[in-house]
Amino acid sequence: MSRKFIRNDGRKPEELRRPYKIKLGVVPRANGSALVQSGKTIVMAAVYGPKKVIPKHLEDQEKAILRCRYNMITFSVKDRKKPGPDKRSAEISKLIENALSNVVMLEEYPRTAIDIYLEVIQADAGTRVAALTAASLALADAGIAMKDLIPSTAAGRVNGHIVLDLNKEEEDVEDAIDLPFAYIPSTKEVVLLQMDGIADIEEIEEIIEMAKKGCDKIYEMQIKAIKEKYGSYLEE
Amino acid sequence: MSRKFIRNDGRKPEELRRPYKIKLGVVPRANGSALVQSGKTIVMAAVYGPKKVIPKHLEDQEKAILRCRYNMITFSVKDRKKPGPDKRSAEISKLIENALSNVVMLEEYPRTAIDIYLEVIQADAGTRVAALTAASLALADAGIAMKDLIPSTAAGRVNGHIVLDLNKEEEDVEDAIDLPFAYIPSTKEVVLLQMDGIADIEEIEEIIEMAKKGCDKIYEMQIKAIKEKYGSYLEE
Amino acid sequence: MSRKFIRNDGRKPEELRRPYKIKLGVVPRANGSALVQSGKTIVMAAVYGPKKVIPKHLEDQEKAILRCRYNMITFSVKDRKKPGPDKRSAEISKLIENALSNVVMLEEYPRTAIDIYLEVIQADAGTRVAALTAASLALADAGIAMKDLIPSTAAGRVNGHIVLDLNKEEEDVEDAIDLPFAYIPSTKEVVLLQMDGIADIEEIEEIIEMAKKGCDKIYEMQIKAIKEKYGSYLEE
Amino acid sequence: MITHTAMEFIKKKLCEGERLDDRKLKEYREIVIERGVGENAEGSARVKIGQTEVIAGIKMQVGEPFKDTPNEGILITSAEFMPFSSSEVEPGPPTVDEIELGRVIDRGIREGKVIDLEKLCIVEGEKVWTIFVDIYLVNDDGNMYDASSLAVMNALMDVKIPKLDENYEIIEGEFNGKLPIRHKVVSLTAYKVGNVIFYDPNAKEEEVVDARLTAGIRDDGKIVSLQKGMEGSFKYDEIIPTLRELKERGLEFIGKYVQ
Amino acid sequence: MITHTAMEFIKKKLCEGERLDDRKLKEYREIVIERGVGENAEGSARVKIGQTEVIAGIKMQVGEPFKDTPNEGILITSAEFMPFSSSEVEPGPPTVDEIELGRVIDRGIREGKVIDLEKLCIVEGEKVWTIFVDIYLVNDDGNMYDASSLAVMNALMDVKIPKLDENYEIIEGEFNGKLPIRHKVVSLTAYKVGNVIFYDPNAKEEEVVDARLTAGIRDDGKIVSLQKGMEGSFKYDEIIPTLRELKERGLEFIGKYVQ
Amino acid sequence: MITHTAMEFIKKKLCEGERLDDRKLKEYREIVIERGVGENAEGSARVKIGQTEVIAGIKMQVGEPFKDTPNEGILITSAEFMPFSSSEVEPGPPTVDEIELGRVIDRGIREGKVIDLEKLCIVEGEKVWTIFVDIYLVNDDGNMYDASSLAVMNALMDVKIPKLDENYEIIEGEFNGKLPIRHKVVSLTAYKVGNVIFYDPNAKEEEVVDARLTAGIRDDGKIVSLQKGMEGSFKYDEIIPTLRELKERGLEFIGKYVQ
Repeated sequence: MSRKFIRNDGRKPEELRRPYKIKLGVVPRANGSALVQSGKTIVMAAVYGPKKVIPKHLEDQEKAILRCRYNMITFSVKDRKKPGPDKRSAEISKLIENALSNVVMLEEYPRTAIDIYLEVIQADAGTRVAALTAASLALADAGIAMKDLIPSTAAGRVNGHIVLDLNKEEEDVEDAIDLPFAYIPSTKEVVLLQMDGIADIEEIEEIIEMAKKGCDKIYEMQIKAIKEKYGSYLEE
Repeated sequence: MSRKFIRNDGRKPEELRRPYKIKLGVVPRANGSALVQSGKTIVMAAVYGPKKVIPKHLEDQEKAILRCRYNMITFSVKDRKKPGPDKRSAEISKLIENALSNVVMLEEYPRTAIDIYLEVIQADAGTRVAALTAASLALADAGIAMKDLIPSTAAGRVNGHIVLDLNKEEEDVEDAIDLPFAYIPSTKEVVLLQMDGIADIEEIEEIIEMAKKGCDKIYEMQIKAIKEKYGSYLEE
Repeated sequence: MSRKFIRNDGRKPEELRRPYKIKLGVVPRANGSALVQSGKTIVMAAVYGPKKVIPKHLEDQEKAILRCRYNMITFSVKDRKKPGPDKRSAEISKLIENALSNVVMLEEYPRTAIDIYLEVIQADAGTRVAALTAASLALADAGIAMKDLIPSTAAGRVNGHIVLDLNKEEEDVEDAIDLPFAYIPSTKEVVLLQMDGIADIEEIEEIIEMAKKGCDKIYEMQIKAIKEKYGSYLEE
Repeated sequence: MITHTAMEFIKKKLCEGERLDDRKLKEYREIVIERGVGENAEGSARVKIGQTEVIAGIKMQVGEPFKDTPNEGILITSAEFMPFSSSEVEPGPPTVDEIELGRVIDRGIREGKVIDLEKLCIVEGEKVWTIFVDIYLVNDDGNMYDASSLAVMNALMDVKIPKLDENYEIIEGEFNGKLPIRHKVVSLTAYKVGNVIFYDPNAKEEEVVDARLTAGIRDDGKIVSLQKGMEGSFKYDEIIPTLRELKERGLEFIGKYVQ
Repeated sequence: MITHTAMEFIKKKLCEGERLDDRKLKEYREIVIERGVGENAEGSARVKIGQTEVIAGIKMQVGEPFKDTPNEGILITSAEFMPFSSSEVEPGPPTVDEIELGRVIDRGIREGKVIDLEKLCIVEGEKVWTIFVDIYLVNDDGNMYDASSLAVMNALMDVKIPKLDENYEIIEGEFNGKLPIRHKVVSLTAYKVGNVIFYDPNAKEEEVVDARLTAGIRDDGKIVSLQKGMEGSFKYDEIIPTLRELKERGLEFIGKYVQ
Repeated sequence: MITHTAMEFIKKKLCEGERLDDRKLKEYREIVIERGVGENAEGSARVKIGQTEVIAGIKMQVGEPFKDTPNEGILITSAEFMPFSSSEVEPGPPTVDEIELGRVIDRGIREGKVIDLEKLCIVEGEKVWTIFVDIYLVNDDGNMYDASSLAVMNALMDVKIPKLDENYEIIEGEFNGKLPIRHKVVSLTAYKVGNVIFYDPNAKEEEVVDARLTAGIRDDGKIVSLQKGMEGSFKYDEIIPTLRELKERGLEFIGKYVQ
């Protein structure tokens, strides 16, 4: 497969979308917040907590409960999204919650709740991976103890080429494969993995490798963003 | 603007609809109740409380919580109203609750709830002001301590004339203005004020004055109704 | 009325559908369970409890609370049933709960809940009576103390003939009468009685008698099923 | 809600054949019927039995028929307890008690073939009248089933069918006759406490009732619906005698209250 | 949420005419307006007043007109507080506070006849444009009403109407001009605490406010909507002077922020 | 729910390669497949894996196509845990666990292009078949994903398409062939606890599982969907070897259980 292949938006196969931006502190009222933009996809994440659990019977004596809510605003997509949760957003919320529970040190905050709200402001494919990327940043921005950050992106196959971080036009190509992915760089634990499309295992191997490299790039940007705001925060 | 103008139902501009009726004790099971009829608009109000707050976490240690629910029955309007709350009734419930909280001596009843249910039996414009008028009567009928009663009515402009207590036909006239209004006679505090329509400030001044005069008439009827049932109740 | 009349499925008027089957223990996870099949109608019942009441404020200090939920699965009927409760299933749930509360010795289990879930797997008329028949078996299978079992079936009139245990085709006949019925054999207390259709009191008398006889047959099968599984259980 | 002691007292009295208000066991309180109580309804009625008050209203809309009955109008009945009708009611989605009331009254009307639904077909397979019957319990002082049934039957008889224009839109203020009522039906209820069967409990008496049996009685003496309600039971041998009483009372009530 | 002591302090300061951030009572924080913030919306705008942030977006769909206005487009306005906009918000169905905000902003636009809805008719009685106006509160640092109103008016002016093909389906990426805006309206709010009337509270100041009065002000100086909000009251004699101030400020804001 | 001690014990055993019922780590319990279990469904199947029981049913209705696929049938998959399937389930709206199961099974069928949806077009742009796939978990003794997938694939193969009359209404009892099945797909799941990967946990083993990886495997050896589920993780280097195993097992299962 040729690496010379140029994509619909001029990217090389292994490139993230442009711009790929990270911004911290975008919701002043929240305890921590972050915005991630990948091309035309924009997601905001913000964290409230650790805080009191209401109703009390949901409390866990040994650790914090982590609650995650992914949502698309009505005008984030071409066809107006009806407000309120649907099955897709319920599933994505759960997957992101699952992923984050691998890094947040919940046992540091017994009998509390940590709420993470994710709002898709503009959707052009890859909203769940942008949301997860933003979520771990918002948690860090809120000063929540974490084992590591989680970078997340998708990779896939478009017109026979293995590519990183598909946009919507690519995702919609006949026979495309899309594989949302996230892993913890320090432990190599895969915490998000899904796939749509028809693939050989060999292709999946290549796609996962591509996704992992993308995550590594995003991880650098995540670290940089935290450092810029908090200086030595991550180096202690 | 001529005061000679005769309205679609034969009223003078500054007249309330006929009949304008107040009846107390219309719901024997309730702690207090009242019916207000203005022309073809009929609203019933009834009060339960002060009573235990369920669930307990809504309790206020220092005062009663006041809860108000405005509802139209399905056959109160020409096009059958779907049962259950909608955005309009949620807003009106809140506005009436806000208005009443200025006169009910909530601090007399700590850790309790006072529920006020308002049912529009027949709707021909002006249901929210009739509901508020009925609500303070029902509270008084329930023996709840109050600083004053609240009379409420609307005024507006129809075909260029400033008029009191619009009926539906008047409200539907092109370029009509409708201004629902309520104030506390003893303190001149305006506790309900809304407006639809396009007005100069001078017109609004005139309309509010008209509405205030209408409230003064209703207030007299409110006092009379309470006196008739309770004798010296209000004079102590 | 001739007893020679042969029904659409070859039955005699006073016959239950074939097969009429009872099976215990069909849901291994549950504390007790049963399946009742009457012709093409199949209902499963399973019991959880006595168990803790959540939320606690629903607890009864003196007895268990009995909660019953009747549901049809989407593909139990010709026209796909929308998932979730509707008015019909709410009413039936309540009627079955009412009937069972006459035999379950609730005062033996204060401050607990007993949940009975009924799932109609296949519907061909008579689902509520099959559900009630299955419910008391599931309770017995769960070892809940009971005064008696409750057998239940319907009887009615089809084309002028009084018949037992109508199937859907019979129920849909013009001028059919359907009378769901249940009674407690040991006390002759009628705990379920409904009727659709136009009847003289004399006909109702005949129909109820027919239904009662059907219940007696079912009761025998219920006892037999319990004995087969538990041996001397009912004889002590 | 009343105290346990009060309940025991009322129960004892009833079992001795006596009532709080000195009525006989089978005696109703005063019944007052008023039609035309809702200006914006096609038909309406208010029924008071003692202090129990129910209003029923009928709204008619042009709609599509069900696929399996392309030439019949549609009947939809709902019941709501106004949140002020008693201290036990909370606003919210229909409770099972509201659902049961609506469904029992509906069955009486529907199974009794009260309305000739075929006459409510406008264009076969395309347009039929939908009749919304809405029952509101205003003040609950017991026996809401009987009050609701009388209110609905009277509201149906009060209906004036709206006139339609050529586009099948309703013409305001013009009418086209009454509903095609084929039969009158009332659903009446017998209540049981201990071994006593009685009628028309007030709210306090209703708290001690074990079971009720409601029957739809048609003007030709037919029984068109049955419903045993509440937790308790009727003895097998009580059913038919009770139905005979209900039928007699039903025919009397149709004569007196549904004209 | 802030402590009782802090609230008392803020209230006292305001009653003495002073504010936490040294603004004058009638002074607004910095207002920043940005249009075109949503690629997939037909129009959109972000408004920041101090740290308060609101985004509004407009989606247009082809739909059926209401029966009573067969030749008019349809306007539907909703407001949602993003669950991270403050610690008091929970995800869930619209609360009454969200409903009130949406309805007040809607009334300003609707009653002020901002959009010529007749020009949004496509085929009379059959197809009209439905305009969905969605307001999102992103960060709540007070005075969301004014921010929302400015955001909506700017989003409406940002709209490019999609082009339709012969089957009335939207052609992606092709446009057919702007919305037919007849008037500009902004809804501005006066806040009252004790005997003081002031503008543009931040979140902390808003916690001590007794009442607000929001008026829709049109570019020709007309008042097109009013809403007294919150539990407290305005004195009868304060209404008209407050409206005069709001009108003046409104005309200034239309000139400055709605171009 | 089981005690903490029991969980520790099961976990320890699994990490040592041993199981409660003496199976091997990669060994399934007995699988029993039965088709045609719902007389009123167009197709249905019951699958038991050990004591885990799932039933799946297919209902077909004539409906309108989506605008962007005017000549394709519609597939709608839902999963429900019957409230008696385990002590943890409560009746109510779909939980996220039910949603995830339904969506994962749906993706296997949809992405694997199991059904030739274009052959389910009746009149282009107007009428297509809607296929409702409903999954019910009857008894939960672990590994519901695999059981559900087998049940759905078997139910789809059991379908008899109803015949339509000239008005596109279903003719009762007449059929028009089978579903146009292009491929068979099964979704199988690998479970991880500690450093051990194993298959087909029972309910007790499932309580100690850290993570699962479900892959849709098609009859031609292609992988058509992936889902890492539950809170834990798989190591990066474990993914591909696990997929190879799942693929092999999937092809075996298609041969054995989907004929």
